[in-house]
Amino acid sequence: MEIFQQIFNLETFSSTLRMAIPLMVAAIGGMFSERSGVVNIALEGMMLAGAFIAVVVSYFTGSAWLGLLGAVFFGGVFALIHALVSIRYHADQVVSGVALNLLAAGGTVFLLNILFNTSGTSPSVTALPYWGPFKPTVYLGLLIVLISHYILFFTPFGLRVRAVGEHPHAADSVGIDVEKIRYVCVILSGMLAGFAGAHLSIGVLSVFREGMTAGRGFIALAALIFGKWYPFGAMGASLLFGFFQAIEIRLQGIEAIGIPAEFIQMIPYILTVIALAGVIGRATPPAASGEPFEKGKR
Amino acid sequence: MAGDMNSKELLKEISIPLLAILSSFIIGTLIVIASGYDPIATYGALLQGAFGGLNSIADTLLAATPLIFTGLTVAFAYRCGLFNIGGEGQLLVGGLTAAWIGTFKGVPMIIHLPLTLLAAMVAGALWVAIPAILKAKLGVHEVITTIMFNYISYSLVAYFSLKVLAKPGSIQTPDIEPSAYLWRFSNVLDMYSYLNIGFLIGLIVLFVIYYLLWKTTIGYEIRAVGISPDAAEYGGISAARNIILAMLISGALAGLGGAERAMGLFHNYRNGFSAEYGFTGIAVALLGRNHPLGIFLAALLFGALSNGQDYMNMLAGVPVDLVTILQAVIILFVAADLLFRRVLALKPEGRKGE
Amino acid sequence: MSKRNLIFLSLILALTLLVGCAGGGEQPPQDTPQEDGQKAASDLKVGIVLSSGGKGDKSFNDSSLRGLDRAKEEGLIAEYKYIEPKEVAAAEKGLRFLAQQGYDLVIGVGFMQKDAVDTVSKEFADTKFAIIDDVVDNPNVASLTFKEHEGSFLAGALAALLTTHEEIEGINAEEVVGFLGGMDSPLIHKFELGYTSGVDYINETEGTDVKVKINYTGSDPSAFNDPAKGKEIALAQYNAGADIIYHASGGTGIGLFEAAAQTGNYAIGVDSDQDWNQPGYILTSVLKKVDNAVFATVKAVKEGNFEAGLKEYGLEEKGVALTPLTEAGVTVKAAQEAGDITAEDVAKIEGLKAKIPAEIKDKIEDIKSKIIAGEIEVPNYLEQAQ
Amino acid sequence: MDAVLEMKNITKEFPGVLANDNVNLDLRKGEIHALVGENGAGKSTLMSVLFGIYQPTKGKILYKGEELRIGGPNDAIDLGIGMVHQHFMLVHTLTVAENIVLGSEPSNGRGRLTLSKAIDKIKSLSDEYGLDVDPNAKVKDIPVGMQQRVEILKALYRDAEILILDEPTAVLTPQEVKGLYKIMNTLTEQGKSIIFITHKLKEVLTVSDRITVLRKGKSIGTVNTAETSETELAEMMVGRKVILKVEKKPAKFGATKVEVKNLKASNARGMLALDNVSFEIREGEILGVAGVEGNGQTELVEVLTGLRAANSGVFKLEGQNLLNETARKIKEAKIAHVPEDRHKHGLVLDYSIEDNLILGYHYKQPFAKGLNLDFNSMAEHADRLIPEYDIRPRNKEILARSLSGGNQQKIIIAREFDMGPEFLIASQPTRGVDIGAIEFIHKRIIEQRDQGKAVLLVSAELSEIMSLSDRIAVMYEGRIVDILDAKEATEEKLGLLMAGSTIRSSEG
Repeated sequence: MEIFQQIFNLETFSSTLRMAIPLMVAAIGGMFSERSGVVNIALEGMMLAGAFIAVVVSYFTGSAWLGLLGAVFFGGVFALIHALVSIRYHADQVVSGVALNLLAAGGTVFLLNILFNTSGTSPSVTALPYWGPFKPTVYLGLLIVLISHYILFFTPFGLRVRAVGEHPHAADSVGIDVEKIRYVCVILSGMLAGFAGAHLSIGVLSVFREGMTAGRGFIALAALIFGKWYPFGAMGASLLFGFFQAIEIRLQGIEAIGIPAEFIQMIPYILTVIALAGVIGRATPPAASGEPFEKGKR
Repeated sequence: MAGDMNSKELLKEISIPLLAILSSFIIGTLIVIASGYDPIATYGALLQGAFGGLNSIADTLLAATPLIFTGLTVAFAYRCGLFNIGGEGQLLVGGLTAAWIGTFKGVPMIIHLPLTLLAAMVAGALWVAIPAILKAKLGVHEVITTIMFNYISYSLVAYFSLKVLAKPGSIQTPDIEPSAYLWRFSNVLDMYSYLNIGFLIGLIVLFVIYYLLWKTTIGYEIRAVGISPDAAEYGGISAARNIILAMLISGALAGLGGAERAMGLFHNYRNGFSAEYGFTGIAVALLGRNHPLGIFLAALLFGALSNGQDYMNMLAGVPVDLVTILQAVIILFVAADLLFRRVLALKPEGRKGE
Repeated sequence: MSKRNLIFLSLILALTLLVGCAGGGEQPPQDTPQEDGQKAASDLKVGIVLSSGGKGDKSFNDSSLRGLDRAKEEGLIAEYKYIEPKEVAAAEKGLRFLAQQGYDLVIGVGFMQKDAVDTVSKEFADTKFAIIDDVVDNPNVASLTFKEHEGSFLAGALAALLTTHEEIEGINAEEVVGFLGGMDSPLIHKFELGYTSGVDYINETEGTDVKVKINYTGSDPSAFNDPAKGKEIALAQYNAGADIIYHASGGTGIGLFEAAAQTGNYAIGVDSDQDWNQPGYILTSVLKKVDNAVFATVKAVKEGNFEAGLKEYGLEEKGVALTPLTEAGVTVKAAQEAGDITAEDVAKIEGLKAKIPAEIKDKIEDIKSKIIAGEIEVPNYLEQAQ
Repeated sequence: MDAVLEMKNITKEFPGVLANDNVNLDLRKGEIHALVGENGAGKSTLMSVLFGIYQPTKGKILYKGEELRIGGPNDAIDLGIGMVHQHFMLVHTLTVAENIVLGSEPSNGRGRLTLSKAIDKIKSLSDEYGLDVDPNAKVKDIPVGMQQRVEILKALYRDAEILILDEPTAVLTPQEVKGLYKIMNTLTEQGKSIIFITHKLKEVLTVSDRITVLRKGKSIGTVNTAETSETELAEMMVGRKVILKVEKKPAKFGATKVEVKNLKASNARGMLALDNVSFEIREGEILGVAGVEGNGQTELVEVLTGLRAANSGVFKLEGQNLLNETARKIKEAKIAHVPEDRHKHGLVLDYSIEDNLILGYHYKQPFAKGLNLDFNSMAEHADRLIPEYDIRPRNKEILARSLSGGNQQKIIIAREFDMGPEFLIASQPTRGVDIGAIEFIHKRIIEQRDQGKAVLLVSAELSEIMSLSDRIAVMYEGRIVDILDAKEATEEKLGLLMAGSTIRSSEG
């Protein structure tokens, strides 16, 4: 019983929420991208870039809010590369994603060297202030989920996004600019991933550390799939994965449980594979995701 | 090598990667200048590190060796219409397996060496088996599942290497037995490099894969499935069977890459075992146009870059991450080859449709 | 070329410039010498190959470099060269490069370089080598290791003593302290065992029942680079009743300090003086005086009395130590002089130290001298494991 | 002349292809104007130009006498031009109403999508034109005929004055076709104008007012429907006299060769697609299978060729049980298969002609020795078949992708016929093939029959079925509703059967 209380208490749930937020927001970003038909495995890199820019802007301006804005803005700029390469130049979207992850990993450390003359950790910067028990990014992150759901299902833009990702030629035939919708969505995904990165670097913490996203972009991708490309689905999956991370910490050292931490760390990935295999209701991606759109071809 | 390619097409094929490499180096130069370094010294050091002497050249080949395997990993699956992005995990699992089997004592080399190589291949193949089966039987997209398996492997390999196999007080597994060593060239040549016959195995595998893909019925079937699974089914070729086969071979190649690191370079499994070879393999395959010859050249290029980067850092003081940036930009340019095709007014590659 | 193609290229170029301008006119990026071969033959040439965290890790890489800086200041050497390898295999290349370039003393930082130092030192019998944190048994290698367990023991004793002092703000009723490890690996277990032994010692001598919460961040090197998770772990431990957490987790520990500041609890730093990371929340840091060891080695080479073999730096040798419990340490003061931190911050640091009851400070001194005298035997995880 | 729309001297050139060459078309208010031509005659290109998807290389478009430039689908829609594509442009996961409003979504002042008014408008339009569409249903859940009406509604919702219908009857039963005609007439009565694209001459003669014929990118002429005939149109389309009859000798039937009994199978979505299908084919007999597409023909062929598993039933060739055998085993039993979709099946488009000529036989003698391909015998094989089946160009190294449809089909015919089949399954063997190749293919099929082989011919072209078959089976909703002797079959009879109205069911 005591063990139970150690694992499940209020703090566990606020910890879950804090850990889930970056996954959630990045997953929502991925959702916009994939719903419009562009696979985005560069969430990790976009988050990392966002985390870095947030710290840099906060360092030079002294304002964490500007840091957050900078991360969102630069996340969008960074995603624009993915958009150009994969939408305009019909590149393989997975390859482009791999390249962007590499670019973010190399670029941030290179710039750490150039800007701060260090390889590992940036100087401490002004972080976002607390609003009650949490940082603003937590509330904003939850708000983003709500707004995204509204946009996707209750606005003309959302309808167009869903149409473009399922059947771009149908959208094209009624005069929708497929490429424009995709550009907007991919850039949006970068902005949201940038936000998620900023949450880590100047929300949870106040520094940038080399590789500090530590695979969260890929867990976000898993959450997106596990949530079947729905905003609330992604939110639920993120909370679930965040919860696993929270209890993994709490299970450590409780001898009675005896599960090595490594095996708990695998759970989100295994669950995602199971979800894809259809054991708990098949996860089916938008029909046209991954396919470059070529006008006139079908 | 490719019989069905005339010289004009060949020129077109190689012009895009060359342009991509050139453009990337131009961008690299701009970065170097803007960061306040001397580009001539930078690239000079890079070149010296990569090719300045027997030892450097051997080190470049050593760095290229795992990329040959992981490049083939990606390319072989790609020829069957699959994107195996899990080469990293397969290499780690294969490498750990080789490092474990290699420690078996008292086995004569003639058995031990091939057994260890084989075990690594089997491990790599097994690690991709679930994504392969899910793809073949349920159509689950292999990109996501192989990414997920990468992350599963990181935890699993960490657990087994550190908590099960590692020698006490150490974060590496015990050294393998000499009977499982891949023979090193430094045994007869006066150099430091750990270049070993793993490189030659790589060359042989390049040829074997080429032969398999273009000269045998297995390759005929795998490529047919890659181009058109429906047409293949029509022709009595089981798409599911070939997808699984191609994925298993692909995973085995990655496992072999891990074996070379364990048996030739490190003689054990340790932290930092793979310098993201699996991901660089994607770039190598892409740049090499998924053709064994192209992969060989691309692996040499990336090997030279990753070998030369240390000298670039040591001599010119430029952070090694510049090379990571260069690699990313090369991939972006090769992937966005339409850019160059438009600039050069070449016709785009026929994809699907009419 | 169409307009949009141009946009693509210019975007890439713009990013390039962004990368560049950001660094553009600032200080010359590296303070290492270019190889010009013009130096006087008598000049001692020292080179060092850092561990993977690189320069600016606020940990033992920086500490090693501080040792070399000191050697420079004191005129032992004119310059030194440092190398940051990215891959495991690159360290050996760096060591060999330095040896080939005729460096007199080549230092490898970190136990990951054990094999590399072993190999290269055999190749260059006339060059002197040093390895930090591991042992290489060659006639031209000095092995500089540290008794981290002794320092950690003191940290454990301090934490266990302090956690019972409820009257101090930030100390709760529960007798629980915490340990945050980075990668789940033997070296970190050495810190952990030293720390828990210190707690056990206090429990025995004082009759208390202090418990230790132990967490590791992960099982691969990225566990040293995940401050976000570090913070969550720390918050979880504080929530579970811990009020003082000691860490050995590299960059992940930054998260611990932020958690301490957020909850108003306390942390203990590691390797370097981390007291000023979150002024007023870090009680002390377990120093690993790599700088001293490096400096001493350089000095020995310069003076011609370099000795190969194992040199263990413990409390006795001042190779490990706590930062002062009474005032800000030298590093903090230096940082204040350099303008990195304000006088206010220093006041906070010293204010916290003033809260530690004098009797505890005395007990720590006492334990320290007992360890040095051999009256207290601190268990070494690595020796136990082997 | 009350022309709403005139396209004058439209020329559209793609790299290496002149798709439209000085084409003229004028559309009057309230008329149904048919645009006919063979595949590749340039009908789709012309309509894409009209719809703003392509810009013409030369020529101009006048709308109500005013010259203008149609820059994209939006411009066309704004002008009141609506297009119903052959492959419906509907997003299956969305509802009917969402599909209809897509691209011109109604919203309240604060950016919220408001469908209620749109749904009212859709309902009233649906009533006005007798379209009978449920705006709240998801597209994936409604039948094909209704999907087409959704497409028409999409145009009407945008106040289209001109409707382009691209091959609208291909997916419909004869009865549904009649319903469509009625809708088309209602539309024109209300003052809408319709461009009706097809290659089926009978339909054209039934429903249109005027007809424009395209051939090889050129407009051959425009005629009044009342003043023309099928033969004249066919000549205009093809450019020479067309023999619509196929020469064939009287049949000499032998023993029963193929036996299919109580075959049941599901389609890709798991629904029953074959329901107790039974038939026999004798030596020297062609059994034609007629039916509207999507009534189980595809699944039948797939089951018989090993591409789809049957749930139950019997399939025997010369007594050998072949049900649910692999495609390879079935090929080994000497069953040849000309697939309905040569791009999807039949050919590996990025393989050379030479490689394609061994597809399915690549693994055994003489093309393989062990695991190795035997390049010499592959070359010999190709060098023999290419002239024999008149595959152009005569270069075995060329990729199948770069060949014309007719020549691609000849690769398949060559490969499948050359293996000496006992049972030939030909599905839509002449779809998208030019007239010359059609004659060639028909001759080859008859040749097989005359050699005493069994032939199963599936085709959507009733004329093809009627001229080639000895007996005709009609499929409807997965069942064979009746098997007629070809001599007794008339188009009317077949049409009724294709709509599912058997004598039995009309009784019941």
